[in-house]
Amino acid sequence: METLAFQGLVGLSVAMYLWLLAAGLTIVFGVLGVLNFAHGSLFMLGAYFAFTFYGLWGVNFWLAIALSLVSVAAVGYLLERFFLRHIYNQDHAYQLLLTFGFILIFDDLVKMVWGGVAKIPPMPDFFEGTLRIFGRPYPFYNLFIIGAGLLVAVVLWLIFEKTWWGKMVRASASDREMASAIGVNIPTIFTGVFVFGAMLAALGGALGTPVRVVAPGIGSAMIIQAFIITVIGGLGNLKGAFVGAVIVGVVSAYGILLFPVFELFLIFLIMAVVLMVKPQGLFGS
Amino acid sequence: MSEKKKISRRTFLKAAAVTGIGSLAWGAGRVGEAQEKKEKTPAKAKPAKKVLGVDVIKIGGQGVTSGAHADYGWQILAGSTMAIEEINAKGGILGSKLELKFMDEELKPAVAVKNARYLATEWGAHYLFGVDSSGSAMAVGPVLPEIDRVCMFCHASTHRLTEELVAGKGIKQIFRIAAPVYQESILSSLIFKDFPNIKRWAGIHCDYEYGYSTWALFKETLKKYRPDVEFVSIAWAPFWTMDFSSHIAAVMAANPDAIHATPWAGEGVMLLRQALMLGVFDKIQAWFQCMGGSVDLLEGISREVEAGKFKNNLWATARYIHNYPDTPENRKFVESFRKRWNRLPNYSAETSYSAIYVFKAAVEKVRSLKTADLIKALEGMDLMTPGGKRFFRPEDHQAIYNVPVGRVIKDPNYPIPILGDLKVFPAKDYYRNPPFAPIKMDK
Amino acid sequence: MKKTLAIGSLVVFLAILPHFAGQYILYMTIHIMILSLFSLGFNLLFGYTGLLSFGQAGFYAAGAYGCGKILLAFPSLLAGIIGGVAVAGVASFLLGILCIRHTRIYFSMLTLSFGMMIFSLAWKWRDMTGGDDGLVGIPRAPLEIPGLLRLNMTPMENYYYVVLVFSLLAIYLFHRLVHSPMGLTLQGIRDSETRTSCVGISVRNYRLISFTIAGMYAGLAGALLPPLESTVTPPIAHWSHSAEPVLATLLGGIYTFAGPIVGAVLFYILKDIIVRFTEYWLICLGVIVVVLVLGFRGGVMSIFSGKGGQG
Amino acid sequence: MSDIIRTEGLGKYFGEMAAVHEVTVGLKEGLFTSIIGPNGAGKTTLINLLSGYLLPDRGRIFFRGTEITRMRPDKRVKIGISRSFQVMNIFPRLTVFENILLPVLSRLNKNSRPLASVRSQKEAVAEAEKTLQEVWLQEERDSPAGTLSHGDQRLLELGIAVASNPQLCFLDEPSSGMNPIERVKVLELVKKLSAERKTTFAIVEHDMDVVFSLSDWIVVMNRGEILAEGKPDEIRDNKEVRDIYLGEEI
Repeated sequence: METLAFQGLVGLSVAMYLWLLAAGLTIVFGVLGVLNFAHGSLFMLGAYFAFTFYGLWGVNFWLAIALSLVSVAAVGYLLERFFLRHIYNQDHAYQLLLTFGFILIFDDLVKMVWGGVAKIPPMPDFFEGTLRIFGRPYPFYNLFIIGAGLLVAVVLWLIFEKTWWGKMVRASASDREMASAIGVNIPTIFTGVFVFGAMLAALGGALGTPVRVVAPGIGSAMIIQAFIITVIGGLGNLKGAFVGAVIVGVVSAYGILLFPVFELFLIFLIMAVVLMVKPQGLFGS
Repeated sequence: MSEKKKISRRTFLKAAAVTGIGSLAWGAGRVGEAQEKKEKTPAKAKPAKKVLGVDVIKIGGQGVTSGAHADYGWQILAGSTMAIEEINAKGGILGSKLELKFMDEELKPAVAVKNARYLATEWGAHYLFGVDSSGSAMAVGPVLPEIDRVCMFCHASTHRLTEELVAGKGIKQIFRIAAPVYQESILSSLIFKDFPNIKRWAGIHCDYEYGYSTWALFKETLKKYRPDVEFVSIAWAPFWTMDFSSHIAAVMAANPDAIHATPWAGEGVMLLRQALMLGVFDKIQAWFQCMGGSVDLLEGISREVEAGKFKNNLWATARYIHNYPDTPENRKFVESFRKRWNRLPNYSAETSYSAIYVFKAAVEKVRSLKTADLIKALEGMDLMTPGGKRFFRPEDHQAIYNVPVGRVIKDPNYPIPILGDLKVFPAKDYYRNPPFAPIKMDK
Repeated sequence: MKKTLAIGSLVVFLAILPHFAGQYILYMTIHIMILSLFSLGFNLLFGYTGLLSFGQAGFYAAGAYGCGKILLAFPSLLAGIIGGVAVAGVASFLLGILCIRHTRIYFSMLTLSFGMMIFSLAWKWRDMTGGDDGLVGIPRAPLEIPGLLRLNMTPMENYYYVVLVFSLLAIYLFHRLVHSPMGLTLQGIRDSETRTSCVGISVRNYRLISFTIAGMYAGLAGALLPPLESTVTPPIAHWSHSAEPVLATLLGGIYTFAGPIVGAVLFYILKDIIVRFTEYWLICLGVIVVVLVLGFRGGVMSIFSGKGGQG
Repeated sequence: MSDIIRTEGLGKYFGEMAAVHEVTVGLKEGLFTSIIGPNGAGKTTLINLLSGYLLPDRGRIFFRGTEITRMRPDKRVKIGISRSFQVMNIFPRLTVFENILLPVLSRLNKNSRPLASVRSQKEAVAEAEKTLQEVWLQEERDSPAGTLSHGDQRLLELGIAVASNPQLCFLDEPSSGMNPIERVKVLELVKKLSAERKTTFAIVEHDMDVVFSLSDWIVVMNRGEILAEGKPDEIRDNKEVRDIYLGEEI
């Protein structure tokens, strides 16, 4: 019993990275209607920037994360402003293809800049150590990650429910014409939302740096999982993305413990079943 | 030459990016020529050229140069490039210069086969080498007879390559200079059979043939010597595992005394660091990281080793480690490699460096580039290499040489950790011998 | 008239190619033909029926593994290829029943997940598939029709002709299909699902037919692979392989008959040339893709023929 | 004169809103029927229910006495019910001719042929050509439907609807977005077609002059229910109808 509980808790910490990745993906889809294949690459860039500031230049951990968010935000801005903007009214095949092109580009760019060797910066001292939970040592850092994930969830909820900007965004998500009719500047909103999503991805990547591997291709390795999550939860649905991430993270954790052979299979099975039973996702309307 | 030495890895890759790997080797050839004029080539080199009937001997290599494992391909490229520069500087082989073309196998068998075909039938390579992934090796092997080339495998380690394809199917064009999975599985069991307190083993292994065969062989052999040990749990990690916490937690749930693990490259580093976070090293008596002796991995855990976080319980091996054997050949190799690329060589650098010299020896022996002759020359050849004396077993074309197992420790003479407290076993004692019985893999 | 002349000369060119081209050129041409069939089938779903599938590699793999298994058990080229197509056909029909109930992004995601399930099956069902080492040592069996003929396939040019014949046949049939009443019906579904059902056509049935045929083309492409490579491995079932026909098709042009074929040729030649000269081939490919999407959305064919008709 | 189609207590509800409620009505064979009523009266929903585009929440539908309440739209076309759409719904990438040809092929059950060439379908082609002329689009024969003018697209919409040679055909505002002259022309065309093809037409139309001049029978809807039905003069004199069309001169 304790074993299962502990395993679940570990899976939960894994799920939080997925949540941060999926959140941006689903917001961008919900508002811009673009399924951003390159979203994982922004996650990767977040990791690389955080590594550079914190691991290479020894900037303070928190500052490094902030800086990496800003840097990726800039990348996201350029991406939206000069490329994505031109294909909003195109078939989603073209949107997928364009962003797929950027996966290839970013994967090679980081290799040119940072080389092929996997990077892992040191763990900040204040995160060292473990806490005994269910009679077993559980890393502080994982607790921190879970906390961060939950915090982001709350903040997002506040932003979209309580702030003026959030309302504007929701309006333009539900009905562009209507929104622009009541004077919402759609292009600005779109750019804003995309940059925002990029920063969420970057946050996920940056928070992973002390414990995970920073290497070319980590983004494209995770994007499919993020797709699965957003589909399970309902495309464009934040609550769904959170639940979906938790499901995927925890289920695969148990998969590894209980039936290791089918772990890979499992997640896709879940997605297929959800799609067939409730194509709009668990929380989709 | 001197300015050539200073070229850093990055600029080297940039050059490669712009002008293509081939041209780099061409550059190397030029350097060679320059050298040649200085120390005026031995007179017999000129007529010798006729022996081979070519001015340039073309050598085609491949490895992973994209994605998370890109450093392995780079090491193969670096090792072979250095060997070719040296040989060309001394006038080439029987007066013919060497030219290298290197391609990305992407860890995709189909791509590896395409590369092999291109290098052999289009670009005109006389000799093939490299290949990182086992799947790619198993795919390239059967094609070699059709394209009529020898391929010297420098990393791919599945036992099936030599046991099934060479000894079984009789594909004579396959040779392997690197130690196969016997290294991580059988050798480790020979070491750990002598740890009476370690009774409960767990595994965290790659979710592909490499992991399966390593774990199976390890269990099979250890059980022979130690009927009392149990294998209490196993977690399989597919390529691109982004987080090992779940795997570690899963196996630790069974309170093992020791853990046997295969994930390599960046994934290996991540695995070890997350194991530290989860306090694994406070509970277990030993952790065997199969390819933990690889330079990129040692670089990755340098800090933790220095801080003694592994409590001296981290064991590892590799297909070559830079501090063994303590021979002039090896010292010279490591030194010039560090000069040339200002990094330490990992095993694929040594195996591919030696792969070129093995080829040189074979050609000089039979004074021919014909595949059939090369096979004759290579079968049963033994040669001194940085990794020690290598003997190519005629039955399965597997190179026999010793690589020790050791604890990962810090040594003031090296910038990164090394393997110390080395346990050396004669290779013939832990290599499987023909005729081969298939390994049963229950997973 | 001009068209037929061009096609004729192209066929003649392909027919005499082995007499002056080297091994590798033949090998590449075979691969190009395989990708063409793969993309053609994909475009029946995408360009003609309006469904973007991300799981075609699954059916490609079904064909490849099917053919490989048969050849290992019983060395007859025809049996292998036809068997492979059959396996893929059954698979695509059964999964099609589940997939065609959805459209747009949901269809794409559903096909993605089924494709990846086939991938993990190929990876995990090791007794059957050989795991990630794959099926090894598949013979390039002779083409044999008992009592009629027996062609040795060992020399590559012989196999090249087999692939050429299969490809030309498949392309011809495809041409007939898309210019037939059924082809028109599929295009109707693509243009307006509701309208199609309101002129008396069962949309789902035709989607299923389209999905199955596309699967069989993918299967044929896959089945032609093992005799060439003598190996079949899981990566051919991976979603990144499903992306190849998408790239090729958009490269060549969706709404033109020849688009996917032209795209396949370009895709292969481009990649093959790029990888020869730089290890940074990903970025080059990426830039090309971006430029194409932003620049020539009609694909290369649209540069020749202004209008994006059905060719 | 018998009902060609008949409903019993038909109802369709979107949440609280009753788009169609307790509708029991019959359309007489051979009568040119107009369905009128203010916006949101449920005219289009009724057509969607009768054509099978929507399934009702309540009630039953009979076509020539046999129940078709839950029959799929494509099946209904096969038994002789077709329709046009208020919001333009044609095949934009197909040529005008192909737009017409598709329903014809479908009616002749020839659209499932995988290998025969379209041109070889002599019967279907001839019929499609004829229909093309009936709706005055022969000049546009080979241009992609998406490129037609609004008026022509309306005509095409009509052409597609009649091409499957229905016994009963619903036209949802066939003249929407047209100027008065075009409108009269189109509706006279419809009337002509109904005479030639022995098709019973039921149209939704807003232009009251046209409606009252052309219709044999008028059904008035309001708030999802049938308010009245009858001959044009009867409707003209109907008090309630006047009330809901308050101000409008009818």
